[in-house]
Amino acid sequence: MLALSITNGLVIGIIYALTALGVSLVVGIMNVINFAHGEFYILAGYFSYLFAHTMGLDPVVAMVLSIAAVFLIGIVVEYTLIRPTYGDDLYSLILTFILSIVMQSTFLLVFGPFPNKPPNWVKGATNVFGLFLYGNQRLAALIAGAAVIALFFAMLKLTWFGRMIRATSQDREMAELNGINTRRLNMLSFGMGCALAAAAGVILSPVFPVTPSAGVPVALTAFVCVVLGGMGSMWGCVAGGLVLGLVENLGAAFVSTGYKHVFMYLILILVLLIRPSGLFGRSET
Amino acid sequence: MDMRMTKNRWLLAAGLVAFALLPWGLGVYHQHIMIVSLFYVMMAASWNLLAGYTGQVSFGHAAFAGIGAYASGILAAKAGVNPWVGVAAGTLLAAIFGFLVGILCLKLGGIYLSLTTLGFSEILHIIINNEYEITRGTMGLQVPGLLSEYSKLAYFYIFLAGALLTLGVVYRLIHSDLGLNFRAVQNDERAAASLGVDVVKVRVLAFTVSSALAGMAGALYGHYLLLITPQIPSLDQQFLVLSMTVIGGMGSFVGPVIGAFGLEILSEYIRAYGEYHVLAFGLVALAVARFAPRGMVGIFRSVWERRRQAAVHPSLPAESP
Amino acid sequence: MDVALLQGRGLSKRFGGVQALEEVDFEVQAGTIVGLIGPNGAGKTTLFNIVAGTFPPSSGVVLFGGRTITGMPAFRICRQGIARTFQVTRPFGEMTCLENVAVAAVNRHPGCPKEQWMTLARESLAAVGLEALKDTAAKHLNVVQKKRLEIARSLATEPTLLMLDEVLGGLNTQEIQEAIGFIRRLRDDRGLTVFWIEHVMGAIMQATEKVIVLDQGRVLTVGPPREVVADERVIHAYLGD
Amino acid sequence: MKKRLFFLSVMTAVVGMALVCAPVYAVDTVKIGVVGPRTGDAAATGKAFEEGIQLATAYVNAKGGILGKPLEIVFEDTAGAPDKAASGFERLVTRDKVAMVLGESHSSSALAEIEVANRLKVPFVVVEAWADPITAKNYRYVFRAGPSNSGVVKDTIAKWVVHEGFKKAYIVAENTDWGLGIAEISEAALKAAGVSYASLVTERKSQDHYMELAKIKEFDPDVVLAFIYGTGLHYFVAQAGEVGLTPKAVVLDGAGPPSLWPDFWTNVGDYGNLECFVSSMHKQVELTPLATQYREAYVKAFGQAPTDYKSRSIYDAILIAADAVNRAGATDAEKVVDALESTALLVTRGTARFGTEKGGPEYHQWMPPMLVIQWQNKEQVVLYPPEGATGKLKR
Repeated sequence: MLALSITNGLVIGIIYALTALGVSLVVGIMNVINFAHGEFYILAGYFSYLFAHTMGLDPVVAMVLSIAAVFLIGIVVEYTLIRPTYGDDLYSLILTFILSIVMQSTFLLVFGPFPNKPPNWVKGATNVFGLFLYGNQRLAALIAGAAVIALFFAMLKLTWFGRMIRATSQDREMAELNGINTRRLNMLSFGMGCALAAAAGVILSPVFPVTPSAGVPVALTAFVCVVLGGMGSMWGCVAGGLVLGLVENLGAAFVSTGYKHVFMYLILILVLLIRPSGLFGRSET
Repeated sequence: MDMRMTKNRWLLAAGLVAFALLPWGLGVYHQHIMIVSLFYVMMAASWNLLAGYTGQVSFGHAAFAGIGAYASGILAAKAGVNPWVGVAAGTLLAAIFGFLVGILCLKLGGIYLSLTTLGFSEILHIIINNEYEITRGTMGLQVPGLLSEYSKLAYFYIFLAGALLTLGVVYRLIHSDLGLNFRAVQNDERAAASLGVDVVKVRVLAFTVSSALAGMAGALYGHYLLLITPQIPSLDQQFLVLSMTVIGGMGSFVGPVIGAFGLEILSEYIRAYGEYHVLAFGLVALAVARFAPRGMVGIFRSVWERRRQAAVHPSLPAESP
Repeated sequence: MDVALLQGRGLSKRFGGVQALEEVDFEVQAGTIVGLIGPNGAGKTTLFNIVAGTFPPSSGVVLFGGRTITGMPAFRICRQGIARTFQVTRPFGEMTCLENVAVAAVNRHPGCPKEQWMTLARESLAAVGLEALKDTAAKHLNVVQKKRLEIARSLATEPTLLMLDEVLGGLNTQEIQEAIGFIRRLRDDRGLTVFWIEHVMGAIMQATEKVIVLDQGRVLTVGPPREVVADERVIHAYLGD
Repeated sequence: MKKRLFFLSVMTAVVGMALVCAPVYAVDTVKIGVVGPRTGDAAATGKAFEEGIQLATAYVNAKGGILGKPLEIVFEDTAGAPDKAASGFERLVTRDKVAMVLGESHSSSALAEIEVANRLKVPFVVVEAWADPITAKNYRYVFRAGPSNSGVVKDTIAKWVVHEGFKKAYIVAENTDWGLGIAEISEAALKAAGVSYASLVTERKSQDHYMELAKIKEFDPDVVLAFIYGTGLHYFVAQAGEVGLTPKAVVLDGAGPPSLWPDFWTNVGDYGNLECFVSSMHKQVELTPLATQYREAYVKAFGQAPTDYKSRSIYDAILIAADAVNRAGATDAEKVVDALESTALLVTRGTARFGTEKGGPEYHQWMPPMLVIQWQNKEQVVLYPPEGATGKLKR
């Protein structure tokens, strides 16, 4: 039981981290919380279903296409909705919240209330260390999730775009003084944030099929990860994801299955009380 | 100026009397719509106090209504407490929770409030579902009415009183010294702090009052529906309240009133289109928030101002909301 | 002699990897006008922000009237009697000029009758010559008017120490003279102490009794304006090599 | 400008009032209301109801309608939310002036609606809301032509568990009133039958059931009674297969329809094989000629065999309602209730008769027979009751 809950905690944690990275990126660069983050995740799941299942494309091609499509949609959303509100946190919160409801009801109209599931990449289950059976698709999701996270960090470290992101999330004014075009950076990072949500969506939808309203818990967990890890801190948010995954699964295994999701909020409240800047956040601006 | 003031006052009084007499000429169905609209007036006006006047977005306003409703409902249904006492207790409990959530996250700034209230509303949902022996979960808690005899007309007046009380509290607050502080914090919190405004205190106060008003609205609503369900503290409900305020006009006194009546009555008509109606609301709210962030009131006002500027008098007296 | 009204001891501030202030000591004597100058990025505004409580110093203390105010929140420091203006003005755009000033006045006299603080607000607005615009929304003002509004707001907090951050920017020669006269009168008539960041050197020369020069986060020199301007290190810091 | 603004607002008010007061110029019909979720998580049920309504209206009107007038159904959305359900119900009565109301698939909504029905004195026939108190409250105007929790557990699930000779059972309940309520009844029934059992509660919104499944596996049951409605069941079945709980243990879907939803097989893959579920419909088990007639009409109208049995449940209810009003000779509520009490009508699921003995949930209740069906290579095989069985349990 312990081994299973730790393994499952890590798998779920990596997935949480992947979802939360997009939120963290957008918060760090634009100081905007995207309440529709979960809906972009779901959107990617639907795209992937549409491309792979309905149009019969190869699952990998379908996944890449879905991420690209969501990236473009993210850029359009930034351009039309977020940009005009820039500097007014209040309106970006309200706009993305309304956007999330609009997207949910659109999903319901287009795809109906039933869950939609892109095809599995692999079948069956593996006996892990001779201790327990574990779904192969989940193991595949773990590997894919970890790979995307690694790729993202490599991009942060190695590319020009990554350096701009790190500079801007450290000190916006300095970055502007140094001639970084923050407008274009905002647009790209918002698109990137959505693309990260999409990556999580396409990786996870074969495990957890998407429904119109399934994005809400996804986004909530991502927000908790981000606050837990410290707003804008990328490593913090990965750590936050892992902590959440473990806490939830250990809690479900040894305390209560019905209150599984309350544990994460309890941790959140504790962190806010004791260390408001998050586990890995910088303590002041 | 004074003449106009008194004239306005008379007009307001006459309008109120006319409104108060309206349900006598309406059937049961339309009386119901009026009552629900008045509930939303309470919700939207109190949410507006927070979002429109101090610039913080709470996504837990419906949750606080839920706290009020469940507290009052459980007291009445399980302990036999008089529903009116229950309403008072529900209001108080919502205020206490508002205060605690406020001091937990308001010193950290606006985004934290939005996230924490969202989490708060989620926790509340899980608790309501899990503690079904007390709350009856999604089945809903059957509660007694406020009066021994069920009468739509009586409920209309109770809700009218509740709405007037809410609007009165909001009006008093924004027209007091505190109102100045509220607006200063919304405009520029750093400048406000440099002028001696205790930003955290102002926010916690606004959040506490706003939560208490939501608690009262929720408690009254529960005793009107006679059934308290997790629908009261749901995100859908939150969305509706937010849309009403945004479409009516955030940061204006009458905006939420217009929004609440407008959307509730509209939703009765487009109900037939079922699934399209949430989408339609969402799109309208999105368009308004994007292109007319001051809502319907803002649109009317800019038309009004343009007309005045075209008129002979160039001076522009301050518009009081 | 008397203890300085405002004192900083060993103030340091570090942002991430940048050392904005390092071991800064300074004094502002009561009833004087003290200038704070230095090239761009010298840490002048950072020092103001620390005194005003926008953020705490990484180390060091600030004393006001002999008592420590280090790390106090901004609103409490204001209530101690320190008022400041912002380099980039921060008016409450959606509120009228009178309301802008009233915010300051009402927090100076909490719980007092409206008449009392409204009078204070009106007087403060009149002192900077904005009474005609009292009902105009602050966002409609031009830059110079916004700076005046900020001073009016500061005065309405009835401060003992007024901290001005580049209030002369955008004024012509005649207006600068008027402004200097105005600031001197604040000191002479109201007994205010003024701590003043300014780039217009002429004004500093004319109005101040003492000048503190910052460069790269450190105090370069302190002294009467004439001596300071003649100091080679100061010329060097401003003009470079 | 001001004039135009004034004119505009007056126009709005006038149009608004006109809409409010507009008399309905329509053919003289007998109106019956239907309540059900057309939006929200259970919108699938609304779709099933719509199909049933279409077929039943055609059937009734082909036979001459009600009281010589055509039948008209007004379908009100509840969104699956009790408060919307209650106000929707009230709207049907006060605005549309319906003679009676049928439908509902959420116990929570039904419990809110029966209060309104009782207050407004309108006959209400509940179709697919299973909570016992709906009829146990013994309201004069409330009937149920469909299963109740205790009926399904006592008559079908518990008997089936004994019939198959299962020794150990595990009960998994979603944390809703329905899940927790039916789990409680099941525990009592299993205890009475001498079957050893354990149970746990799972969160309805949860997508990940690994930890719950690990606990269940430790108990090593023969059968898992899963009271999870909707998508959650699909996740549960798929993950039960992944962790190797099935096929050693058999999973019974206690809610029924989720196992019949179109995407069941895409979601659960091969792990859906050998899953069992409770249903009232199976194409080879047609207890009455009307059932066959219904299926043929369905295929004709929609081009495929019916999947969700809830379309047939509402169909039956409409037939029962039409029959009662015709026998009452008027739409008067008291007469209709009396007529309903003496119903003995052959519908698709058997002969509908409402209990009249007060005191328990059997009052005003007709419990249609339910089947336990197992998916065997994507074919539905009826396991229980024995008289309708088309095959044997496979493990």
